[in-house]
Amino acid sequence: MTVHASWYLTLAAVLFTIGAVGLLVRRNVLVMFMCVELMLNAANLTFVTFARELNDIGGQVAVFFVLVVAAAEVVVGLGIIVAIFRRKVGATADDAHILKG
Amino acid sequence: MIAAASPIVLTGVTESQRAFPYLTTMILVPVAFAFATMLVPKGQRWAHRAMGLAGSFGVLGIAAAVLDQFQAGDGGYQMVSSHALAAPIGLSWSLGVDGISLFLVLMTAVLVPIALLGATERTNTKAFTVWVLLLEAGCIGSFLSLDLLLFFLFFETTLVPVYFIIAAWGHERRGYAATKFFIYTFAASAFMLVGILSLVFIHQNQTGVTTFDIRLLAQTHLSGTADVVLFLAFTAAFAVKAPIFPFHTWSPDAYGESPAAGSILLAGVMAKLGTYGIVRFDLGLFPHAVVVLAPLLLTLGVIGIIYGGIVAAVQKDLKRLVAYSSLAHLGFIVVGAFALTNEALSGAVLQMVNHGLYTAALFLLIAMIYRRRGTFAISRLRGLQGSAPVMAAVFTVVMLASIGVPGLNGFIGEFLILAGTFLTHRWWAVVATAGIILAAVYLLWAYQQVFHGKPNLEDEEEGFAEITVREGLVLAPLIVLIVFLGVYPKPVLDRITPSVDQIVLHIEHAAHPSIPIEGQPGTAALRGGATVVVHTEGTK
Amino acid sequence: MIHAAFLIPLLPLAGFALLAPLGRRIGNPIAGWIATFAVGGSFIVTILVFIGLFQQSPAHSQFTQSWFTWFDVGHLNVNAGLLIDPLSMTMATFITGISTLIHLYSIGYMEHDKDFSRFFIYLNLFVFSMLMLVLADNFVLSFLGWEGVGVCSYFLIAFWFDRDDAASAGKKAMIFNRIGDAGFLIGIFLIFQRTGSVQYTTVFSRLGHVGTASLVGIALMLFLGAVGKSAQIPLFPWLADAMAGPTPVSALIHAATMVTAGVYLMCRINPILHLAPDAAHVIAWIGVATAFIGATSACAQTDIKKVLAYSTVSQLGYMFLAVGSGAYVAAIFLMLTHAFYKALLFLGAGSVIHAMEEDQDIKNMGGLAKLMPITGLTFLVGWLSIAGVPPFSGFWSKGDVLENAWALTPALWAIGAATAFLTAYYMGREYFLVFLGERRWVEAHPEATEPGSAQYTSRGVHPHDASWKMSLPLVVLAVLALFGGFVNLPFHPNLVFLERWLNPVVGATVRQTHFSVGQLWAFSLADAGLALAGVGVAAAVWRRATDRPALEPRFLFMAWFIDWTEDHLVARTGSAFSSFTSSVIEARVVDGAVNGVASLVRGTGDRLRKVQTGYVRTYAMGLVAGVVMLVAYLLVRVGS
Amino acid sequence: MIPTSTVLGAAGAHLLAATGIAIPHINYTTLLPELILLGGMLLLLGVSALSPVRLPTEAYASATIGLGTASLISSLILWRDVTDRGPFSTIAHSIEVDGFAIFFLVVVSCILIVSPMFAAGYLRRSGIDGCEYYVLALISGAGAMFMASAGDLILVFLGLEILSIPLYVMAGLDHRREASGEAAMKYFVLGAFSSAIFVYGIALTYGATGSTNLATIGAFLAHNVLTSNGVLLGGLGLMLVGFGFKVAAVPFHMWTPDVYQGSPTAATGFMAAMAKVGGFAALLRVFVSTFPSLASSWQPIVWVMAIVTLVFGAVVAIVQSDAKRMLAYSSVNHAGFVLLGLQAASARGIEGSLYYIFVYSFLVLGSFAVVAAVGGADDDRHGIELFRGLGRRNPVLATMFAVLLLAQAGAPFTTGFFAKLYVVEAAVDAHSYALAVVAMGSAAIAAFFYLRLVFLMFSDSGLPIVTQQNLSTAQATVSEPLVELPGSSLSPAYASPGGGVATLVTPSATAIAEEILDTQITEANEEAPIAVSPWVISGLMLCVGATVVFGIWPQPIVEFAHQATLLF
Repeated sequence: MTVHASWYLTLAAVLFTIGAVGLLVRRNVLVMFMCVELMLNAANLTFVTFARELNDIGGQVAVFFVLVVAAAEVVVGLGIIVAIFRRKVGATADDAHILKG
Repeated sequence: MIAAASPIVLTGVTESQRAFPYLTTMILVPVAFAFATMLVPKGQRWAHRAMGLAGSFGVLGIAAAVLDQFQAGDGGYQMVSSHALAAPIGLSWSLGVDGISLFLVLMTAVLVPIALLGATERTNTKAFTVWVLLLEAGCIGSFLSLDLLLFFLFFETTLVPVYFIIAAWGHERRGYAATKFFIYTFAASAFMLVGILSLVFIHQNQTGVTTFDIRLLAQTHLSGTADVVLFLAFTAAFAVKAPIFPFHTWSPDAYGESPAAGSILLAGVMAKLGTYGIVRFDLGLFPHAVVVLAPLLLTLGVIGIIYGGIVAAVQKDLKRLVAYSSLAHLGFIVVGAFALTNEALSGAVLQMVNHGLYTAALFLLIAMIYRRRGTFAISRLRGLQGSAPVMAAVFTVVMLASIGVPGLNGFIGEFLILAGTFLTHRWWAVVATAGIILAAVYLLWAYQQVFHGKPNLEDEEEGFAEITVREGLVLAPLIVLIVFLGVYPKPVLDRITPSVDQIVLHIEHAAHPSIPIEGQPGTAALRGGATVVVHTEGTK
Repeated sequence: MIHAAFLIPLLPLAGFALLAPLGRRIGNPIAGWIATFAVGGSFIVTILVFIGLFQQSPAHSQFTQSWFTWFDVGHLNVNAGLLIDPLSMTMATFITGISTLIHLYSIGYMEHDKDFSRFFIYLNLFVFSMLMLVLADNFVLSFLGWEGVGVCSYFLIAFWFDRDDAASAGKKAMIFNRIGDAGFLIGIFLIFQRTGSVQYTTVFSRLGHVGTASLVGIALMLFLGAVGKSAQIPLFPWLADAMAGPTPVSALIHAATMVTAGVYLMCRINPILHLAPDAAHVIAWIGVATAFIGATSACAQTDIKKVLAYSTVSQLGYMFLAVGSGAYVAAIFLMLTHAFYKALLFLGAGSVIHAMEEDQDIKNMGGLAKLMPITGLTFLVGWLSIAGVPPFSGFWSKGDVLENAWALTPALWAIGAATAFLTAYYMGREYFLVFLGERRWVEAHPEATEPGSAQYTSRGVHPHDASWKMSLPLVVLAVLALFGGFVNLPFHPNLVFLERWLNPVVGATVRQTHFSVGQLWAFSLADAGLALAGVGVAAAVWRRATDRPALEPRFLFMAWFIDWTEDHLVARTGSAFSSFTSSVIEARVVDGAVNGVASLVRGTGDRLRKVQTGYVRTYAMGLVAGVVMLVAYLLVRVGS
Repeated sequence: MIPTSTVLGAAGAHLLAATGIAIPHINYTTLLPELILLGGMLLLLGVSALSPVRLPTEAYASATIGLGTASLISSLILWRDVTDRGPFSTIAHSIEVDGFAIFFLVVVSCILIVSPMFAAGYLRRSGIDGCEYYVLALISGAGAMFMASAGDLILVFLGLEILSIPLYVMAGLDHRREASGEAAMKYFVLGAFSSAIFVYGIALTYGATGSTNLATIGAFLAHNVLTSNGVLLGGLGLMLVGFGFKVAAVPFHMWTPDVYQGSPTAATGFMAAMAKVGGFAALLRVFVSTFPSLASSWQPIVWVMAIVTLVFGAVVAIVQSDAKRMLAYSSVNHAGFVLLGLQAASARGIEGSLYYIFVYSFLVLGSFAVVAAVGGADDDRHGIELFRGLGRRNPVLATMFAVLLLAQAGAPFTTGFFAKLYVVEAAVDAHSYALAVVAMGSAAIAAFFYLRLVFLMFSDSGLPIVTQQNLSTAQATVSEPLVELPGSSLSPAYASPGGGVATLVTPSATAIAEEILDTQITEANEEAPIAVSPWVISGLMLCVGATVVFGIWPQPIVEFAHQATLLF
């Protein structure tokens, strides 16, 4: 039995969904951010799969860009999260809701 | 497909041969003076007032020149001038004056200086003067625009000055009144904007020409529904602005809360933007819809006449009373506009001017009373005629003009409107005629409450100052005009009727293409069996 | 000569224009004299024009004098111009004449009034309007005069504006008139629609093309105007209240001139009435009914002027009876004589009131004849001529009317005759109560005679005849009332001057009554008999007594409760309705809708902002929800 | 035709064999604006790091303004080239140099010129006057430029991130304030989330069309009919979500009010302008120029989105009591208007959107600058009640704010009017009448809260009402500020602080203490005139000037937008 491309795509979709759901259900900002990373990687997987399908290098190149961007986001994100933690240890995303309405 | 963007073609409107651009100047002069006034340092009241008066009198001068240059008997637009402002949008600065706009412009030019002179505002005259001048520019611009978009631009412009005049110098509930006025009219004109644009694109699809020029748009062929929908879209804006029942509820608040000058310009000039729009655009652009929907508008007008009278009869506040009486008078104008006969339409146009004059005078007098007693409450005023007979006499004259007593200007307009309406829409005319009874009821009642009887004791020693010379001079031109237009309106009507005939012809031709364009207008089937010397009995 | 006609209305206008700004400065009594001379001048001009017209042959006795185009739109061409013909000149003559007398009288009557000059400003303006009404050559200009006299009567009734009853009466008069005016206007519109003109001559020449239905409509609409102006049923109550005005006003406006405008208008449109007999019948019946109701009401009044007011209503009813029965000459004839004796009676009443220090209750008078000989005597003449006692003027004119009524239907004659009897009776009642019998008032002490001072009235009064300014008009009018009837004597065709004179105007349409001499004598005897009977009864009843409750029922005192009914049915319900409209429909519905929309938007905003909980996951959820909906939609599209 | 990517692939394979990696030819002059910003950014960083003395924030501000001007000039030069030679692209078609892109380059440059003027004073007040703000601004400016000129979805994504990440930081710049941190956190988490969705959308699109290059995709769609375009539409939808998030279109707007309110006000103005500019640039280019063939699919979505955005923004803004939050919602409403242009999917629509964005940038920058000025030293006073009497305390500021607000309301003879007119014109042209009517209706609703602010600024500001009693009241208020002003809805304590003081001993002392504190603030606020630095004034001058001048004489900008669209 051969592993069909659609399997990868499906896997990617599942990963993406997991990430999205995780971001919705988790409270810890770090974990939420990890979920975002998961979604980004789902996108990467999709890219790669399609690149192979189309036998086109563009998709694989895209993955690098996405990874770079992800890295950049990590840097900034961690900085922000740290700033929040410094004010309140173990803060969760729900602790921040003074802005509303 | 982006590249296929169609460049906007400007309509080749003929540049007028006239050397001096009177109309453009008439709009720019008040603006210039407004900006000049801004430069005058604060605190110098006399300087601000002087600037304001200079500007408004300048406009009056130009208006007089326009009247002088105006060729009576020519129903078309005169002194036309037009330049592109924003080509891609299609906006162009094209102005022109005809018999319909001429006297509205003149009236504006007359009322603004009077409003400035009669203004009681002691505070921040600088801003006040600026706003009034800008308002004047806006109104005159609306009357003179031949470009729908330009008209809309000016039409909307007027909101801002009025908003500030009410909000800053108004009475207790000024915030509410100003906001209500602004939002209500602003929302209504939203429909007109969409209507304008739709009309332009329909015209564009037919001719490939993108223009807002009403002279070209008037030739657009509209399907029945489109015609009606666009008509309603336009009318929505005008109905609120005028106001026409039942879109009037902003007006009692706005008239009541705004300062004297504000009320004068609101009722005297701004209201005419609505009725003018009806005559110029509704009748000019949507002849079919007009014929179809005339009964609806006539009914609203008649309701306005009766309703305004009924409600005015129980007002406790002089200004609100005048507001509701204006509703009634504007009802007459609407009726005249949609009767679609030369008599009625000419009467309507004339009545716009008349109403402007006597309403302004009424508001001035009320402001004078207010200055002395600090109240508009009818119940707190009594027996003023004893101590101020001259003011009472002037008030009487104005009141009679507004009741429509012959010999004063109010009568001519109402008579023409009713007589003309009777020809085509008998029963509406009959009900409207009953409205003149109500006018007598509420105005005489108010007059009796305020001027007749014995003054209350506490007012007795307070006394009531007679009208001063300055106040008299402010009122004099209005009174003179009221009497003159009542006794000899012919010169005015001679200039109004040619333009009116064109509109009526336009509508008749659209309604019954069989009718040849030439020939005395107004004799057509629109009048039913009502032509001159009917040789057939048309009573049934 | 005739071309001077434009001066007739212009002189009073000039007087008005002069006094309006300067009257206060000119002051008392010069202002009064100026006004009087203005009107007197116009009287003289009228006479001259009259003579000028008289010399024309009857065929050419109609002139129009066009001044300028008032307004001309479409087919509506309205001139400012005069129509000089026997009818209008007859009216102009007696209007200017009587006005002159009453101006003169007023100089005396108003001499103590602080607003002396204002009074004459109004009077002059009134005369101008009245003359415009009768002289105008088209309906619209007549309407100008029509409304003008209405406005002036408003001014003059409410002349003493600090008196609430006067102010209200003025307003009431104006509004009642206004109702009629609406009818007048509609009539004009109908005329314009059917004939394409408002010029009297043109309109009448085009009547052939107009259907009967329209003509009836026109006639009735114009008659509605007349009903308002001439105080016919149901619009007469204002006239009684109008007595709150100064007495000269009552004499001039509410007896002699303005109230007869309706009759003039009906005579003016005689060609239309001629073609619309149904309308004529309506007019006749309304007229006779008004005559009867007015007369009966007059029987129970206690205010010296109210009696005269209702009597005026009744007499005007007679005139419409005449018009309705096609006897235009008789109508004009009665109008003339009535103008004489009613003005006389009012002026007499005026000097009585003057003498009684503004007390108008006839129950408090009595025995004045000896103290006020001139007034008493002239009042007597007035009474007898209104009663129709031969040979006083009333006898001839009223007889004329009744004959024509009989010619239409005897029923009308019967009611008219009854009214004639009542007329003699109630005027007799008034005369006896005022001038004869014992004195029911307190004699003032001669030392306290400063006019206007408080004790003056409290101490009582000392009746006396007034100055010559007030007496002269009485005498002149008395003479006219006595011999006025001779302008139209029935016995011989050569004696009916008025009829011959008016022939060019009404000849074509006037009803020709062919009574034998015997019948004429019978009518005359009947009239005389009724009149004398009335006098006799009055004498029998009121010679001694001052109070006869049985004969003064409240029902009649309240004038058949017509005013009361109208007040409750129309006025009160009307005001209730308008306060309801203003407080409920306007405030809650119309404005409520507007504010409702505003608060709806605000409420929506308040609800929507709850979505912004401030929790990141809510926002993320919103995002995801958006994604889901979007993708779902797209997939559906793909599927389809 | 052969997809470019395959060409590249082939070329790549060949060159790999020969020399190594294929370097597509790069025309650096066409990248000048971006390069200027990025280079200048590095320069600033270096200087601030190496300079022995702590440079004043004005120095950085002027540097940024200089850089902005430079990029503006270079953009205009590019404009000349494009008008001469027509649009072209570089770096293997991943950078499009056309009128459309340059229009946005100009707008971005303008924002970069104006915003430092507002920032400088503010940053010093809040003690965050390093080079950070300017550096971040320059980076995200560059990002916006990339988004505008991106010819490749990957580049769009990169631009988006380059634009966004600095904004996250900016939101949290004022680390001492809790709100700022929260704003940053929310913005970041949601931003990251949305870009993940976005990039997944790109992936799907790539899969469906076989390329990420817009031109290629366009050509591909033009020449092939997809049997089942589910994947493509899915990708399209997800990209729309990403853009929708950036431009704050409902329902992807939810971060906007919180972030706008929490961020330092100077940053708020900048991000409100910049994020929308970048987002709409890419949105318009991708959807209108690349996926016109699918318009029938995405137009309805945008239609709904526009209506919801218009209404939600206007309606919720009405009930806001915080000026920043209100402006945030109003900016949502503005986004709805721009969407009108997109929904029309026509040349006129693009013109309208361009013009609107241009106008909007100035309006929003100016408005938030005023809010910052009124906000006071600690930037925490944004209740609309605090604007009462601004007309007296600083007439110039109040007048300018009034102009900006009225322009946002769409008052005539301001750019705001023509902006609304332009997009509505486009909508009507596209026969979406309902949309046009709703848009104008929402404008009317929006007018309410703009006017309320205007009215507050000029009410009770030494303009006594003419009646006697009010006259006395007004005088009283001048002399004795503890009298309830007519119509003023201040706390009861304000009406009678004496009572408040008396009840200090009661259990709820703290609350009342706060009330009185609030009272004193308000009193101070009632009387104290507001000083504004010349920097801010000149910045406002620019904004208001642009608003009024181009409002009276719209021709140049309108023409610019028109040409820009023609040169697409």
